[in-house]
Amino acid sequence: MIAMTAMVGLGVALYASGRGRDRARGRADFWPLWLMTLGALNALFLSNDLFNVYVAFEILGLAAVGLTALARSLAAIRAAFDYLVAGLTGSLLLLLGVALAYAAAGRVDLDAVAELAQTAQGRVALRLILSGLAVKAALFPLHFWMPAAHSSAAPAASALLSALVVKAALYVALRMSLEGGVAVDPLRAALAVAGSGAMLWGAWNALRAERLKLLVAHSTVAQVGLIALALGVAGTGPLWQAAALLMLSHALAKAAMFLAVGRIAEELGHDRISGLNREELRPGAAEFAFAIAAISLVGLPPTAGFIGKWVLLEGLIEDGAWHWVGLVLAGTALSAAYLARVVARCLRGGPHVAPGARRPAWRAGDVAALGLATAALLLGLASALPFALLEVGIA
Amino acid sequence: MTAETIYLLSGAGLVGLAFWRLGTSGDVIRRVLALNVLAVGIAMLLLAAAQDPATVDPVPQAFLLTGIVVLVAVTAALLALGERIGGDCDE
Amino acid sequence: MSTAFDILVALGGLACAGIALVAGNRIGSVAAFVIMGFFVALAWVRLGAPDVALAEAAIGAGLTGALLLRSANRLGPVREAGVPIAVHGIAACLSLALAGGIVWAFATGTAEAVYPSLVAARVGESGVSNPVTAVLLNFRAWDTLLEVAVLVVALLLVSGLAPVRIAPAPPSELVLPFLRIVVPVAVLLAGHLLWKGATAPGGAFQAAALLTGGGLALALCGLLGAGRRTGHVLVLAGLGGLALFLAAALGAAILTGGLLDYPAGSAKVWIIAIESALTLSIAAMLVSLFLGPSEGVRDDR
Amino acid sequence: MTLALDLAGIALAAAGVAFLLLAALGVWRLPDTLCRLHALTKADTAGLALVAAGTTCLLPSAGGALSLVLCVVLVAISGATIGHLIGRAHQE
Repeated sequence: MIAMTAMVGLGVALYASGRGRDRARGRADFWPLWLMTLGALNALFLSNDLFNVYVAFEILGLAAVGLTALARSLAAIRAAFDYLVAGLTGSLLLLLGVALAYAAAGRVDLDAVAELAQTAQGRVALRLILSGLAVKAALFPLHFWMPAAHSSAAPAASALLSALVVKAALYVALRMSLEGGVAVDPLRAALAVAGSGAMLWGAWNALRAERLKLLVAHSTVAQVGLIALALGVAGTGPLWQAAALLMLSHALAKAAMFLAVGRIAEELGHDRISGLNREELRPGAAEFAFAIAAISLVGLPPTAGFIGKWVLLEGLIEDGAWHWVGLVLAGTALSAAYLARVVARCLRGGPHVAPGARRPAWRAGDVAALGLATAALLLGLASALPFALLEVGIA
Repeated sequence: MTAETIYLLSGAGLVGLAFWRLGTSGDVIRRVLALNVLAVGIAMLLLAAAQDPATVDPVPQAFLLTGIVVLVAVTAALLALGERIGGDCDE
Repeated sequence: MSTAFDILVALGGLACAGIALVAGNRIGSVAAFVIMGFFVALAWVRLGAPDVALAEAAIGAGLTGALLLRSANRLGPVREAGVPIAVHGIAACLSLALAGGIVWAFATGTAEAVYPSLVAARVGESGVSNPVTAVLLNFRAWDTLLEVAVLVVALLLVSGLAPVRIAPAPPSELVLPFLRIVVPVAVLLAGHLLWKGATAPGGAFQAAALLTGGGLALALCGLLGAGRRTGHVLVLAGLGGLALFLAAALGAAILTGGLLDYPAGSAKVWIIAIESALTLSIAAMLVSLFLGPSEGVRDDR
Repeated sequence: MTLALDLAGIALAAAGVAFLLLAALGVWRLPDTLCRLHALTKADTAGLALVAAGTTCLLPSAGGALSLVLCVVLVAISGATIGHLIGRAHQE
């Protein structure tokens, strides 16, 4: 219901991007997996029952692992195995929580969450479910599997994984937090603490990353942390809308970023950050898309990332929660720093570029990346729309 | 001691064993085994919780049937991946 | 007396799980896992869940065991870097704490389940009298639909990886007569279980497990052609089940306005039709999951 | 009559269990594969058949007896085949 419409729109956008990339590679296996991923996501967003969520996660997890393994290199398969083990552990934790929820409340639909929060057993169940979700969303102490999986997959696959699959778990967490009411506050606090840890740790690793894809993957850890923090401090107040908006904008921007990185790597033949400013190649559309996505992730004014952060900060300042404000700002500064490493090298011009430099040709991948990045930008300009949708969702 | 309590304890024991193995082993088959044992333990807990002297609740049983088939599918996928990386999943 | 039996079964299951997880010998640990499956199935019969027990014995222990044996053979002996004792200790403490917490939470959480009365009230309308089948294919058919989708995704993943196919051994003189008896009996029993599932323990999953067993026996003896045709037929059968289930869901939605909400009165026909298709398709998918992709799939790449 | 049936049932089942225990002991103690196979296949099939017969005496019903007979026949057939296969694999 809630973010559904927007997410489907995103899926369609990814469709175009995927098609562009895959015609180039000629991989038939991508399509069914892609379809299954989107199908599972839709099932997940629509379900109102914890066991449905478990089965949908299982489809999603397998499809995501299939996408990771598509790259076929040993590193990718190793990452896929670790991913599947982590994902299955997460699902089983979730299932354990569901079983306990059944024992404590006698039913397993999402409406039972409020009832669960009343009893100690129910809170244990919620804790188990949340830790399962945290594994799936790669939240800070449990993110170990994620950078490898996301950075060794093919670009179209990582775009799907990072933009959508990770969000699925966050979405369920959001639903539970909304259903749970005031009684789940300690859990929210834990979420916020883990989120801030993730933000700093992911940003630190992204600052040190040698390869572009790894940087983007670590940046996902950091951004997931930011969203979890927003979820954690939001409670049932209006702030949760900021978290939802951050989710959407991150989905768009991160998909754009991974696709752009894929295109850059295709043109350059590598994705080492230190080798980005080669002289014989002019910056192309992909670099431009990367820059826009970066702006949205950092949260500069016209983008949805900015609106999300702004609403979040405003709410936090009103509540006088200065330590959270500081953390969010620190995270923002760090993300600006690590993204600037890339953007500064991407958008060079003038004397650095040799006069006879080749201009990269336009490909469908560029269009997709640029389109998604623009969508992230437009989402910020027209942010009244998602807020209106979110209002409908709550009603 | 009723049957429920006994199987509750044994289910919890299975879950504990599985988590311990999962945390300490890097071997493909051991990990897969641990995950399967974990699922069996959870199933045991769920069934023991569904146990009620008067009636037997069919809904958890249906969950478990679904869960068993899902698990065998995931196990097949895990093993196919594991065979490709050739045994040890530690670096 | 029965308490002693319960304790024995529970301890047996735990002991086998322990052996399966620590044994250095691969075959031994898989064997222990399979035996654990049978202990667990016994336990579930004791807990009043014969449907699940059947499925666990056939799929959880049998088929998973076969899969594990296959991989154990291919992977060779356990290779494992020793983990420091401290890690073992920490993991053990955490696991113990978790298990303790679970025991406490489950033992004290005694909410009245809301489902039995709901199911009991409506099992008459569902078209079948076995409540488990009613839940699986009528009240919560959505879960079952998603589950078949899980199988399809797993099949996609496995066939994309193109693992080594099993090279069947040439059947010896005693094996052929054995198969001539066992495979037809398996098919017959599968049909029986499928039909009986409407009123008694049994149903599509258990029947599919039996068919899978028969199919694996044939395939391992090289009698189920390893060629591209059979592979395609199996995959098509697998996808066909999902397609039919989806078509049924949509058809029911058109007829009654609710997804998987069968028309009143004819629910049993719908359920039996879906179950039969599911039996064939699940069996086909499980066999293909075990055997790996057909040659045709590999040629495409 | 019932008493006699019960007694016969218990005796048969006990004999069956004894056979099964012997089979297990054989697998555990005997030195090589062929010897173990020898202990396992015969004692196992006989043990199961005896236990099934005992059960039929204790809980007489036509349908139950039929399923048990089917069960024993299937185990006997597969036991023989598996024994044969293991033996062959051992010789190669």
